[in-house]
Amino acid sequence: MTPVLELKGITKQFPGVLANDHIDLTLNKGEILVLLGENGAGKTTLMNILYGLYQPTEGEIWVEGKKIEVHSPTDAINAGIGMVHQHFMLIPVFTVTENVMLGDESTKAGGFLDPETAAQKIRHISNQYNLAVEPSAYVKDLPVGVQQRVEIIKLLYREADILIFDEPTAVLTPQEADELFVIMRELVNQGKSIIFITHKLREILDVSDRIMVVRRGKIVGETTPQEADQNKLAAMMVGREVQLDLEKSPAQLGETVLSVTDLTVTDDQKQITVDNVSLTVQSGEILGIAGVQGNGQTELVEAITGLRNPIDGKIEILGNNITHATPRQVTELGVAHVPEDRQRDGLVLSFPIYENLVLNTYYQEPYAKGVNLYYDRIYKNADQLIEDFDVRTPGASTPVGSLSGGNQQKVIIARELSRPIKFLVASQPTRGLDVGSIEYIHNRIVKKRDDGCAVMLVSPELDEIMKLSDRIAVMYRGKIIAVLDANKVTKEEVGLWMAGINPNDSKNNNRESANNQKI
Amino acid sequence: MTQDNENKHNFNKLNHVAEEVLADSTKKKSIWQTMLIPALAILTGLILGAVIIISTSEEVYTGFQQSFGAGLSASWSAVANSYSSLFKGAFGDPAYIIESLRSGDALEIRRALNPFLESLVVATPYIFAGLAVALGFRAGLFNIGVEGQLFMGAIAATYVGYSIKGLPGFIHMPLALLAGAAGGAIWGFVPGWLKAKTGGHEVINTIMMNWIAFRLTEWLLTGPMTRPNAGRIPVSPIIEKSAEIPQFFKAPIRFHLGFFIALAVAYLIYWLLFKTTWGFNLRTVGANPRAAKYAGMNIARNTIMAMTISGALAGLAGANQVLAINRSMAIGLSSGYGFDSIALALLGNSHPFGVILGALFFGVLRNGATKMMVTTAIPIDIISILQALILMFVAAPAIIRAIYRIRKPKAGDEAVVFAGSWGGNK
Amino acid sequence: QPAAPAEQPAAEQPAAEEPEMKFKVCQVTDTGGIDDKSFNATAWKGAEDAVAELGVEAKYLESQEVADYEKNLNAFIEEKCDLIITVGFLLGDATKASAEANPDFEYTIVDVSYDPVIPNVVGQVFQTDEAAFLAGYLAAATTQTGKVGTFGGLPIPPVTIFMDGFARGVMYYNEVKGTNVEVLGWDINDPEGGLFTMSFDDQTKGKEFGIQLMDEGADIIMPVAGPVGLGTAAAITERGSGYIIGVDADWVLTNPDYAPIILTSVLKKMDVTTFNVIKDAMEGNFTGGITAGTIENGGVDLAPFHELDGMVSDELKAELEDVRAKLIDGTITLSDAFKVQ
Amino acid sequence: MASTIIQRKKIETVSPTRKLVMGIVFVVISGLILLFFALNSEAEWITTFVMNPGGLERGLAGDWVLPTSLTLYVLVGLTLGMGIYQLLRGFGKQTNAILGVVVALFVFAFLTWAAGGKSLNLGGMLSSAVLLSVPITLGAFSGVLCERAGVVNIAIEGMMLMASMVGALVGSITQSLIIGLLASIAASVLLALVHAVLSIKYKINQIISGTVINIFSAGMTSYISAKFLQRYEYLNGPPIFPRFPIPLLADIPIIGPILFNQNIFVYAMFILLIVLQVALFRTRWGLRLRSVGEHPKAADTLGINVFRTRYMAVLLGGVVAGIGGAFFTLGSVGRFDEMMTAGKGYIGLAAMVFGNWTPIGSFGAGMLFGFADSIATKLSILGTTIPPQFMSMAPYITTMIVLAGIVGKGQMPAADGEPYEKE
Ligand SMILES: Nc1ncnc2c1ncn2[C@@H]1O[C@H](COP(=O)(O)OP(=O)(O)OP(=O)(O)O)[C@@H](O)[C@H]1O
Ligand SMILES: Nc1ncnc2c1ncn2[C@@H]1O[C@H](COP(=O)(O)OP(=O)(O)OP(=O)(O)O)[C@@H](O)[C@H]1O
Ligand SMILES: [Mg+2]
Ligand SMILES: [Mg+2]
Repeated sequence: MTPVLELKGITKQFPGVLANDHIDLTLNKGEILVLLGENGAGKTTLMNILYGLYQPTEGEIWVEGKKIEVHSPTDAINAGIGMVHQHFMLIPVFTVTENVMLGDESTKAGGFLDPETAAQKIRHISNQYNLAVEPSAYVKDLPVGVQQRVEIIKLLYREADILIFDEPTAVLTPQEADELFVIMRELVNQGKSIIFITHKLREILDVSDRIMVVRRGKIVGETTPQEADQNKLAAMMVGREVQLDLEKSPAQLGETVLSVTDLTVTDDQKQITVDNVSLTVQSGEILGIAGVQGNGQTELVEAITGLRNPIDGKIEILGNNITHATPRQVTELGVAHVPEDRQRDGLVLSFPIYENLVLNTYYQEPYAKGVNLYYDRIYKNADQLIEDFDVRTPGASTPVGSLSGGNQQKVIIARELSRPIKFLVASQPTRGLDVGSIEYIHNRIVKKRDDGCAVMLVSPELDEIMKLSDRIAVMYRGKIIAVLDANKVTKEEVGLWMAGINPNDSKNNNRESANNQKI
Repeated sequence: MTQDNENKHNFNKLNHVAEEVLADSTKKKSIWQTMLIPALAILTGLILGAVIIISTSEEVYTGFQQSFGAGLSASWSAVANSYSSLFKGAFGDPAYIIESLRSGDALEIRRALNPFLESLVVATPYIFAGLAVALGFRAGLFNIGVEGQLFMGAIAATYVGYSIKGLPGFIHMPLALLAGAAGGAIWGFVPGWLKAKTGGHEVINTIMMNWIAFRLTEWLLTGPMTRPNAGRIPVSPIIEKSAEIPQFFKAPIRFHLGFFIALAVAYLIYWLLFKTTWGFNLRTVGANPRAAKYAGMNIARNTIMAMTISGALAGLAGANQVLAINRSMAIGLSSGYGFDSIALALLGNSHPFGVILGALFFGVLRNGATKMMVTTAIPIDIISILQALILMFVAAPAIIRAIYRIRKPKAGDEAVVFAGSWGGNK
Repeated sequence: QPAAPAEQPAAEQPAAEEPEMKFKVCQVTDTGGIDDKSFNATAWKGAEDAVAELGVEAKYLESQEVADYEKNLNAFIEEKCDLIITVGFLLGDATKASAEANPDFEYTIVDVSYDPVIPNVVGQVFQTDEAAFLAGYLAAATTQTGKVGTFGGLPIPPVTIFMDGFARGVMYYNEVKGTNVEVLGWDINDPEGGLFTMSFDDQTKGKEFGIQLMDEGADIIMPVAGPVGLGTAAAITERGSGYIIGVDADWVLTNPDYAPIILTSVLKKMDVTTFNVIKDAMEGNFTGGITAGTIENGGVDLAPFHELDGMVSDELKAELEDVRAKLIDGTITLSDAFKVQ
Repeated sequence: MASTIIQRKKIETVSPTRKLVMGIVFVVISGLILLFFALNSEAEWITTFVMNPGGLERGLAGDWVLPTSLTLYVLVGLTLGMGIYQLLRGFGKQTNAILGVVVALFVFAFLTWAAGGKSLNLGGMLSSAVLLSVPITLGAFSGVLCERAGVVNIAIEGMMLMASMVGALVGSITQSLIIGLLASIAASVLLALVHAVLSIKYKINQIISGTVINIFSAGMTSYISAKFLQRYEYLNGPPIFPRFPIPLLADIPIIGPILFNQNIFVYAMFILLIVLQVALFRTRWGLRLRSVGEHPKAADTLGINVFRTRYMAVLLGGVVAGIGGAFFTLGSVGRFDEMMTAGKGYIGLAAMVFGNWTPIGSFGAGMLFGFADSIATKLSILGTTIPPQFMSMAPYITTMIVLAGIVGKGQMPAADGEPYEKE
């Protein structure tokens, strides 16, 4: 049987980066092929080539035994290829129907749009594959999970047979992910073939028929879920044995550093996204805030760090009421903040490293006196921190924008952790980083905790939360619905909590101690 | 990867040391590089300008009607005449200078040396106005309102210049200059405040403020500020002698202290932007307002401050013209400094020193154009065309690189164009 | 003039360098530019006439801003011009300064008179309201609707003097004939008011003003705003009724396209006075002071009616002659505010 | 799978302060009418509003003859009533519309008072307003086309200026209206192409690219004008598009003369208004164009050629700006003069922002500017005591106030001004 898809010798050279290096890949009809690889391995690049967004430097694409030229997404769509992108490709101010039919519109005579016909077709697809969505809703009003369904409907609407899912589970709860896997199975059963990209080891074993591992632009191995386990996959992916667990001593609890009482915060659209939340963090512990993205974590962090004004409630740090304090007042109390989006919030990409390293302390001694900045001291500081935090850069005056993601994050970590701090708020500190960088940053955070700093870690990555936290607070629809002892709770239970389900209700076991609502 | 990184790391360490040692030489290289594109842009602009001069010259067409050779030589002479008179008008005629020095006649010498000094005089308002736009760019703001701010600055300086009498010069002149700065500052403050508090586009608002300023000055000059006993001509009273910015030489040389004030202000702005916490604030807000907020900076205050100071600089441009040269305010104060200075700030990469170079260049161009118009009757508007072409090439270095086959520099080496997009970053 | 170094032989065109030194006349315009269809252009016409008739050489420099005035004057000093012409009240200060600094040069300035006179400057001033008075009388006699209109570019004396004279002419007609012709756009009792486009180049404004004045019933309009008035002419042509009165030059000659609607023009003969000053200077008869154009000496006047001559009855022509005589002998007096001498 | 649909609570949208402030604004306006106009008018004054623009024979209507002070007191009552209702109950979502009505009543009161004891040609004023709004509205349409596709275009001023010059030049040489108009459009499209190449291909900052074109156009048109147009009259005397009454429609009283007895530029404005509004929001073409301005990458993944779409939008914007530019010379005065667009392109941009990036909104804003302009002229003719300079400031100040948010924040295309990087 001819494979539905064959990639032969695909090579992609970016200026300075060989993203794909002679990649060969085959996809058979009715299978789910997983592409596994760490960040920057070249998975998205390969798929973008297949989908016509990038042109390969070398290589051929064969579909159903015929060589095809893919110069644009149109060519790919015509060849029956569809892709759910790593970052959603939806237009928020358009309706679901408009988003779905864009590029393949139903029209009446004269080019006038015919949304009714398209909506009809969408409803049909929704029913067939169990993808509930309202065609006339505006995408900006939909939660991410539903947005993802819209993305999938977009492919089915175009009758794609080869479906590419690029990290579709990043924004889903484990339960939602499981539901997605059911849908994927359903699709495969109906004759579609799927390439599924992820670097979450757990998912792979659940869903895949075959696994290909990509490292630094090359296919380095192929296996099946039957032959592999998590440790083996991790080793293939990184190219060495990895320590998936972290050595960590028990927490030495001290004074209460952060105390949040009945906090209510709204987002930019004036909708309540943090709803009557209370919690505390003590020195010497890491409180992990678990939850699917978009459940109010961002606004909670912003409120605590002074970036957003709460509408109700109270926040205290070391006994100081900072409910309506400015970011600077919060920083000066000894709070460090690793923001969730480093490029947007944490760095000025066009500035050199040395300026970024004093972004929030530039006005203090020794860097400044009055209005005068002492650049010699700022340089010296930069040299020191580049050394201490192993930032890989040609020099301190390199613009931060030309560093790799991991090194950009190290600049932030260096800036925040090098200060004498009492409280660290770390939001997704390892987002988009490879295993090496993750290890490094995790160690740094734990070290801070051991030095007596209070840490609040916000992450949608359950693994990260489980690995670092002493206590875990689960955030769901703006509320803290559970505070759990990290040593006594399983991943699955936290996953259920993240989906808003109380595992004790169904199992009715003796874990209520973990579920004491002391918050 | 780790292996690779290890090597890279060691190499980088070496590099770092080398960088420390050779800090100066690397800097020199990058200055060279930043100068290359503008230099080629100017060259290309002048070449295209020549094409326009040739293709709109009647002599060239009559030349080509006679014979191809006559056409070519007419083309050559059209361009050569234009640019050589441009040069003479801007820097002086070497033969005339020698002759005048030989004659020893003081007035002749002054006349011969005047062109170059006059270029500096013309450059002076460009320095102020260019700084105004550049400071805005650095703060992520697009100040198209320099023209109106300049008018308000001139009006305020004029008022202080003529209405206060009996002050000694060393008080009156600085006071009038300050008034000019204040006049412009108010006109910058309003759109700055609107931007900070309501998010109104500073681009639209500054354009609106320009029109309001023009109408307001017209009204003031025909009404409250009109020169007494002169009919209702839209001219203000002449400022007091004590308010004048002194000129250094006798007529016709108008070279004046304002030029050095402009240089000093440029240095001050450089210091503010790059050597103070205040400038750090402002640049951060301009480059990434979200990061600025994260770092505890007050975006609204910085936006307002930046627009106010930008307005003040523009106001100084107007005050300079009144106090040093015109000595009274009239309609027709500016030939469009506010708009030209946008081009200029970009040419100077929004750096105060770049602005000075750009202003000198514009001063030379515009001053030389007068001579060009006298000798060749080429309309002075050719200058705007040149400015536009040069700005285009500076802003799109890819075109220059394509023309001259220069290789693309490494990422990060390329000068970042400092300009906000529509309505800046919010 | 020092010869250029002979580095570019190709540049030396035979026509460029002439052996004999011509008398050099140099004009500095105000910011309106040489083509302002108004005083810059009219004065320049005087210079061009001198080129044609007297064989002088004429150059001009356009000023783009106030600071250019002095600079351009200096450029002409450097050019060693024999006579420097400046135009407009805005150049008043700069011309004075330049003339005082360069007593060996000769100047003439349009629309400005210095008191006390500067020995090397001839100020050309014009009692334009006298001619505009005639135009107002004519308009009042010709209107069908009983309303006439005027507007200016900016509320400045060289402009408002036209409007004031025009309005007084209409009032005089009313007085004599017992009619009630109305003037829109200028009230002789309110010299602070008046209708102005605030621009000497926005012709669409001129059209808009024309339309609105016609909508309010005016059928004869005198725009005093340089080329802006051509917008008004376009509006009148489009509507197909009504007439325009030109200013400064004879518009039938400068804008022949609009001849069918140009009733007359209020002439302010800057070209003639400029020409005369050039001639005097060339012949060595230059004396500083003031030359005033009046209805009496023909420096201001009403243009011929050209195509529309048939519209003006002989009777009316006689009345106009009578009014002219009364203006000359002082029976009719105009506003003191606009007295030029 | 419905488990993660997050139902968010909405905070009340119409803020009570806004309700209060608006109520006070209405009452204050009512007070102003009373104080400045009603109490300032003589009892026997009669205001006559002539409803026919001059020079027309079709669609004539009778004059409106109103007793001045009675009318004013009625207006005081109306506005006061609306203020009180707003304070007590509130108009809710209709508040902005009511604000518009109250301001309109204020303007009407002003006119009634200013024309007290005299007559005022209201029909002519409105007809003029329509004409004056043409270049502003066309400029705004050009902006809408470009910006909906994600390209900021502040070069509209320059494009209109160049178009008006070329229209005059070619129109004069050929003495043909159509060729002149086509030449105008071609010139503007050429500049649009430059803007497109610079901002789409070379990805330079779009405001800078626009500034380049504006400076270039100002220089080039003045240069050509000084060198040729002003020297040779035959190069600067194009014909003008005549008034063209639309059969039947032109005979409707009041509306006919104002809207349907104009020249083709006015009709072009109306046609473009309808065509653009429908095309942008009801057709495949418009959906694709808007998608490119909102999220170019998403459009790209669906096979829409982002670059081509943007080029097309900018070039079409050039066509519209070209028509707007031709209006100055071929549709209005039949002659080119330096800088004759006098900033209309910039005001067009303001109208576009004001009109929330929609054709219909831009048209409304353009009309407002035109109306402000024509009212200023009218009042100077009637001889009010307000200096004309202040009257001409009114639209600029209005724009600033509107942008400051009285009417609420607009919805700018999300990717407006951002170059699209394909790789
Ligand atoms: N447009 C581009 N220009 C230059 N380099 C690029 C570009 N896109 C990707 N790269 C580089 O190519 C490499 C592969 O990137 P790619 O996005 O394919 O990785 P990935 O495997 O999808 O990673 P992730 O898991 O983070 O999504 C990286 O080093 C990346 O920095
Ligand atoms: N879009 C891009 N355009 C140009 N260069 C890029 C782009 N993305 C990444 N790079 C460059 O490619 C290199 C690798 O980037 P990338 O972020 O993939 O690094 P990485 O291998 O993932 O490193 P780290 O582990 O530190 O994240 C860096 O030098 C970066 O500057
Ligand atoms: Mg990827
Ligand atoms: Mg990376």
